This record gives sequence, structure tokens and C-alpha cells, in this order.
Amino acid sequence: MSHRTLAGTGLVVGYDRARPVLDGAALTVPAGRRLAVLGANGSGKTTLLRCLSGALRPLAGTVTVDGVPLRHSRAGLRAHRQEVQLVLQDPDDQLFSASVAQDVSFGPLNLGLPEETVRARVAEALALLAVDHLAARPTHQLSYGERKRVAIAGAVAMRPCVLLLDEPTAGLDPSAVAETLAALARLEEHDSTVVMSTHDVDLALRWADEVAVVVDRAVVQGAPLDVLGDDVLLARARLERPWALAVGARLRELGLLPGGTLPRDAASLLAALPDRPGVPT
Amino acid sequence: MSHRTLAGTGLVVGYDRARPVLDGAALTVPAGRRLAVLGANGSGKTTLLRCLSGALRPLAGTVTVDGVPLRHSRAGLRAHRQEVQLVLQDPDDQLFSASVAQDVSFGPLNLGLPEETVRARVAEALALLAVDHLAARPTHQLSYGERKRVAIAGAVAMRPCVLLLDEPTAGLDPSAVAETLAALARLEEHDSTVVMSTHDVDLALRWADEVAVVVDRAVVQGAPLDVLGDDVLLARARLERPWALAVGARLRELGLLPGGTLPRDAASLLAALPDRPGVPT
Amino acid sequence: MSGLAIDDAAWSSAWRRRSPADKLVLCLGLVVCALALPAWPGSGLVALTATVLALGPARVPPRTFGRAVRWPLAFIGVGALTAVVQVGGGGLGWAPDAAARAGSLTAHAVAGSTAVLLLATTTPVSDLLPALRRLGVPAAVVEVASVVYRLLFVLLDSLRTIREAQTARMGHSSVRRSYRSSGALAAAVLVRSWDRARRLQEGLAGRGMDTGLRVLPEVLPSSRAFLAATLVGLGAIVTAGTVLA
Amino acid sequence: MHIAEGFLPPAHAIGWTVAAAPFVVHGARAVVREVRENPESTLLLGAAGAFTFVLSAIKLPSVTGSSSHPTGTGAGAILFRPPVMALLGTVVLLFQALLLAHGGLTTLGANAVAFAVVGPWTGYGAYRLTRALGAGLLPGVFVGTVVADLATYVTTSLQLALAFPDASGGIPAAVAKFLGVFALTQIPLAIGEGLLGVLLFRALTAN
Repeated sequence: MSHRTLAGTGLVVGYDRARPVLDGAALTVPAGRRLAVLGANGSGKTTLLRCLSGALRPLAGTVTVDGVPLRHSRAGLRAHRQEVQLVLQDPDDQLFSASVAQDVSFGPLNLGLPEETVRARVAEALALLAVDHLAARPTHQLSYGERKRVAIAGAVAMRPCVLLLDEPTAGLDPSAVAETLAALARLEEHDSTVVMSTHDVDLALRWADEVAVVVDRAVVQGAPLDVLGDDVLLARARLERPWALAVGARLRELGLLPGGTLPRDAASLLAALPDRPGVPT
Repeated sequence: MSHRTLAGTGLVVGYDRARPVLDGAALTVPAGRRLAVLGANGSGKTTLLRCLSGALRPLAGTVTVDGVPLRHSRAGLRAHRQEVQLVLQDPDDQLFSASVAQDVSFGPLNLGLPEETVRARVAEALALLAVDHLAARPTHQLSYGERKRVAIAGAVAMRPCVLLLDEPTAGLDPSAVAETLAALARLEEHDSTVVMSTHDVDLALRWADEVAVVVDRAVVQGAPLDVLGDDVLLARARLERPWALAVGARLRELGLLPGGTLPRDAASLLAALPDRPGVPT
Repeated sequence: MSGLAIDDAAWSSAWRRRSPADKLVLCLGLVVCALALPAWPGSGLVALTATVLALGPARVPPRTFGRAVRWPLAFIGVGALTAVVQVGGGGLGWAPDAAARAGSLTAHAVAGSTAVLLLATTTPVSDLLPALRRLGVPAAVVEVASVVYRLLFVLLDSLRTIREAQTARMGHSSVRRSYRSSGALAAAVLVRSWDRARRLQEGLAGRGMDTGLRVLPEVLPSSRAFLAATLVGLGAIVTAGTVLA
Repeated sequence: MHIAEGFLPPAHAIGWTVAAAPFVVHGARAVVREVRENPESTLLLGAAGAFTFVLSAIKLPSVTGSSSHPTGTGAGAILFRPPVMALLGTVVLLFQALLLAHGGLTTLGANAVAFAVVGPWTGYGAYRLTRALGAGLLPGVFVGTVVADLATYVTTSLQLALAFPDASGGIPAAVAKFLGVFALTQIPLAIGEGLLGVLLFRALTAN
């Protein structure tokens, strides 16, 4: 497992060529960088991720890993799945086994690995997602958040270079979001590049190294502070400006925040503010 | 339809008396006030709402409407259901008819109302939720956000005095959240008292007149600025302090925000900040 | 909270980590004793053993075990009564040996039912399915059964929630309405089940499902002590059951 | 009502197991073939089995105030065809025995004959016959599900009568007794299941 650069160019994706969901979308997931894919519901975020994962064949355009194009043959898809894994939003769409450990073993077994290796991979994936204590529990007794993390573990056990997560934090409370983000950080240390889709602009701002906004059937990609500060783009995408950017920009005008990049969340904003009144830096 | 005060006292709810989900919880939904029920996943928010709606019989304690206790007899529940309606989180488990209009007509038809009245109620509910353009569509063709609003319309068509919504904004993008909140405001004008559960503290702060936090099997209720500013309580409830309170409190210390109540969202915070540097009010 | 009390008991039983094969030997042995030995004292011994083992070492909640027995008891009661009522002479009467026959029938059935219940409350269904494979059931069938086991909880959840939503909107306030609501409920759950299968198929394709739903079997080693105790115990029941009869 | 564990004498339990075997094996072969040609059908068949299990968990009110559960054998046979139902029905019976304590293991064969073989086949036959006579889908479904439900309980009654002949009237008297207790009382419930089947298919065609 090592970081790889996953990219798509000129992607036309959809069921109907006359009205594709994506039309000429391009996206690059630089190796080892956190990419957040933003977009309103129905904008095509999920379609884009499914196309990148090989689950959906584009009508036109190419998906590449380190520049090598994905072929949609049986062998081509098989090779691609070992490098790129997609975790769907609803964990019940991926968990088919009654036992957590058995479910996670499904992917590695399909790779044709020997039993010993599979066992080690299952243990590793469960530990990375901090769900090892659930190994012997039945899937149907888990909470929604637990099922979401087990579904991610199922993909992680395949040791993908790039992990695509569709709305991994949707429906989770703040502490479950924090646990998921901590797990993703451990995955990065294990050399998986992580991409997540979300419509939470505040989360994207504080988590991502780069953001890609799906808007008008195309993708606009760039640095978080640039893209998420572009009110025209955000309005077109039916998204909001993150509060930290809105408030931070104004506080900088007021001379209360130092130069450099704007703070991305409440904690760093508070840290950057002066301690006493009347001492703007 | 008119505003009513729904309350629960001494509620012990659960499947196992030795380990109840709620143990002595009390809550008052003052007529015509917006109440947000906050809590981490699994804290018992949904159980509390189900108990208030009459779907779950408490092991101990009473639910009252305008002081009149709910009896769990056939007739008692029948009367209660005309006053209190609950909309669960997952719209798929509430839409069971082929078309949108048909689904919304389910409740009024069961009330034995004449066809004309049912038709009028369906039209009214669809209009209030701004989904009238979907009336003839099959439910399974709708987007997630549309399904959520149609499910609310199904409850609204019963003309409840109190409408309980379990996580009505979960999984929705910012523009769908805004549309849902606008619909809820219209319902209030139609004299329905609205209660929503959420784990989004920022949303609770900007929407609610009162908040109730479900924590340690009980409920702590109060004014949003008090309850959501109580870091000890929030930590126990595994919730976060809303950013607007955290940032607002600091800016007031710095002399940048006037006295009175703290701003509850980005727009009002920006409006309250001085226009030019160095002019603290 | 999965909602099926016996299943919950099986997953949290103290015997959960015991080898399913060991538990099968014990429980099927008890079932055979219940069927083959004379009702007194054989059936009594089987029922007592199964109940004591379940509530004792296996730590099955007594409430769950007690409630679960009620189902077969209802059938056994009605069935045994019908069997010993005699038709003849233009009316109904008791068969000559009615009490003895009803007692024997009930004893056999209660003993058998508690023995199966011991298995059911200590062994999740998913642990038993690999045993079917070893008995020669084709892999495809066992995989279908394992999907049934996973999906039935998902569908039961939908069923309960939809029914609650219908009830809230007065869908079960009269017999007629209840029928119409139940029809809509059944249809909605059927549509959900197809949808679930289709989505699961897509989800698993991404995880490399080519041939089947192969998973790593859990290692639940057999215990010699448990098997020895089982054989001794069954031997004792057989001896007592034949000698004392 | 499923025959409880231990209720049938060993010879009967074995006999009914042998009787059920060819149908279940035939169904298993059909499933194996289907899955080999089309690996994804594992999930569809699993969903069909889960649906059959859940269908029998639906509580139907009866006019008398008590409630009953549908057998699901008729609707299942019309939806999934009798050969597949022989297997899925048996899997569901096994699960009912282990998850709900309905039925048993040594009585699985006898229950499979009633619920997974006779019920589905007669119900499906009645459905096809009604359709062939020119009836529409919904009347066909009604007749099919009612017949399947009744045939299931008639079979259970016959199984019990064979096991427990009447002390004076022999098997014929026993048949009358068990039919009276297990099948006659079932008539309103069978009609109820027929109505449910009609409402189910009507809702499906509306979708």
C-alpha cells in the first residue's frame, strides 16, 4: 500500500447521454492529500465517486491511477479495486454478514489471500477504525455510527491506496464525527489517500487539504480557502460559505487576526484572537 | 388546530426496567415555542419523542396535553394522535403508498373525513411543505430531502397541535435545511407547535426558543444561551459548544460585541460587529 | 436491540464462544432422548437438563427462556387435547387412557422443545450455518440462508417503523383500516427487500464479489471436557430413562 | 401453527423428512443453478427469504378481536414460484424454529411438507387455474393465497391425524377432529390472508 494519484478527466457520466449527471468533469486526487468533494444533494457527488471507483463506467472520459488508465474489463476492474475502494453512505448497502469480523474478511478473501493474511488484515482494519471491540458482535445490534465504521473497515481491509468515502460523517453526532476523523488520520499514516464527499462546508474547511465542488455537472477544484471563499461559486453549488471564513475575514478587516491563512475552526480562531481588548496585532 | 402545551414528567422508558433508556425524564413543550431536543446518538432522543407521541408506553410517568394525562387506551391514544404527531428520521419507513398525494391522504382518510375535506387537507399540507409540485409523483422517485418533506406533510395533514420531528435536517444540504426551516415557520403560523430533535448544536442555537438536552437518561431544559453555554453539561452529553457562543463570548470580552444576547449565527454576528477597526462599542 | 429475544440471548450467552458442533451434539442428543425415551422419567430429565443448562452455565435470561417456551406450549396444549378426545357414540368423550396419553405427548414435546431452545438461545443462527455446509448442503444455499439472516433484521426494522408510522396516522384504528394498512405494509416491505438486495449487490461488487459470499469462518474450538460431560450426561439420562421407566 | 418439536413420534418425523426431501433438494438444485449463472441472485433470493419470514410476522386483526399471522405460503409461491419456495420456505421454517421457537428440528420435515411444499404448490395451482379461467390478477391472488393457507393447515391436520388416530374412530375420526381444530378455525384467517394478498399485489401493481 502506498499513496497513488487518482484522477478523472473529461468524465461524462450518467444513464442518459442526453442528460448526463456529470458532463466533462475533471478531478485529481493528489497522492497523500486530503480531498473533500463538496456538493448539494443530487449534484452528482456520489456518481463521481462511483465512477472513480470503477463501479460506474463513464460514457466518455478516463479514470487514471498514477497516469495509468482504468480499463473496464474484468481484470482491469479487479486490479483497480485493489487500489481504489469506495465506501457507500448507507452502511447497510455493504454489510451482508451477521458477524462483524466475517464481513470485514469478505474483501481480502476475494483478493485470493491466504487465511492467515486475511485474519491479520481483518484485525488491522478493525483496529485502525477503533472497532476491534465489536468483532464478535452481530451486525444487526450495532448502532448506525458503528455500522458506518465497520463498513469503512471492510474497505480498509483491502488495503486500497485511495479510499473514497461517501458522506462518512452524515448522521453522526459530534463525538462520532471526531472518532471517524481520528480513524481517517490513522489510515493516512498507513499510506491510504482519503477522499470524502460531504455537504458540510465547515467540516470540509477544517479537514481538507483540497476541495472539489461539484456544480453544474462539472468539478471546480482548488485550495479550501480559495474555493470556499468564492461566494459566487458556492451560490451556484447551493452551498454556504463556512462561518469561519466569513467571520475570520471580517475579524481580519477589523485588525484582530494576524496575516497568513485564516483559521479553519473555532479552536484555532479563538487561539489566533488577541488575549486582551484593544491590542490588535 | 391550536397551540397546546405537551409535557412529560417522571418518564421511565425502556424495554428493560433494570436498564431504562430514560429514567425520570421531564420535559415541557410550551405552546407555540420552538423546542430543540439535543443529544448524542443513542442518548434517548428518539425514545423520548416516541414516548411523547404515545407510540411507546412509559414504564412510569405521565405525558400530558394542556395538563390532561394521556391514557394508553384505544380511545385515549386515538385522541392523543390527533393532537400530537411524530415524524421519524428515516422517510423511507414512513412513506408506504404509491404516490405522494396518496401517502399524505392516508391519515385524514383514516380520520373518516369526507373526501372533499381530505383533498383540501392534502393540498394544504403539500403547500405548507412546498412539495405541491410533487403530488402526482411516485414516492420512490423523490430525492432524500423531498421524501423527508413529504413524510412531514403526511403528519401535517392530521393537523396536529404539536408536531415532533426526529432529526428533520439530518442528511440535508444547506439549501434543503433552509427550505425545511422555512416550512416549519409556516407550520407555526398555522398554529402547530414544532419540536425537533437534532445533534447539531449550531442549528439548535439559531432555531430554537428553548432547548432540552438528553443526558444521563434525564432531560435538562432551558434557554438556548444558558444550556448551550454550559460546557460541563455539553461534555456530559457528548456535544460541542456552538461556535457562535464560543466565538461570541470571546469577542464580547474583547469589547467587540454590544451587551444583550449573543448573536446566534454568522449573519447576526457579522451584523453585530463594528464596521471599522478600533471602534469597539 | 435487535428485537428477537432468542437471537439477542444467543449472542450474549455465556456459551457463545463454545464450538457450535459441541452444542449441536449436546442439544441434538437431548432431542433424540426426548423422542426415544419413555416419557417418564426420560422427558422430565431432558427438560430439566436443558432448562438448568440454559439458565445456569449458559446464563440465558430466565424471562427470555420462559417467554420462548410459551409458543410451543400453546400448540402442544391444543394438539395434545385434540389427540386424546374421542369421537364416537354420537358425541365427544375422553379416550380411555386420555390422561396418560396427553401427559406422555406433552412431556415428549416439552422436552424436545426445551432441548431445541437450549441450542437456539446459546448459538446464533450464523454459527450454525457453516454446520449445514459440512452436512453437505450446497454453498449457494448456505449463502442464501446467511443473507436471509442478515436482511430479516433490516426488514423487521422497516416493518416495525412503518407499522408505527401507520398507527400514528390512525391506520390501525379499525379492522378494515388495519387490513388496508397491512397490505400497504407488506407491499412496502417487499419493495424494500428488492431495493436492499439491489443496493447490496452494488455495494458488494465493489468489494470484489465474483463468485460467492465467502467469509472467514470464526474459530470456535471444540472442548474435550464439554464433549465428555455431554456424553456422560446423555449416558446417564439414557440409563435412568430406561431403568426407571 | 407449526408442529412443535417432539410432538410427532420418531417414525413420523423421519417419514415426513423423507417426504419433504425431494422437493427441498429440487429447490436447492434450482437455487444452485440460478446462483451459478447469476451470482448476484444470492442477494435477491436472500431478500425473498427474508421477506417471507417478515411477512409471517405481520399481525392481522381478526373480527373476533384476536390476531393472527399469515403463512405467506401463497403470496410467496406466486411471487417466487413453488420450486424456489420449497427451499426458501424450509429455510424460513428453520429460522422460525431457531429464532422464534415456532416449530422444531425433527418436525422440520413435516412442517416443510405443509408450509413449503403442499401450501405453495396447491396455492400456485389454484392461482394458475383461476387465471386460466379468465379471472384477473387480484381474484387469482385471492384464490391462490386462501387455498394455500387452507391447504397448509389441512396438511398439518392430516399429519397429526396420521400420528394420533382416534381411539375408537381410527384415522378418519382423527382427521375430522384435527381438521375441526386446526383447519376450520383457520377459514376466516385464510380469507384474511387472501385479502392481505390482494392488497399486497394491488399496492405492488400501483407502484
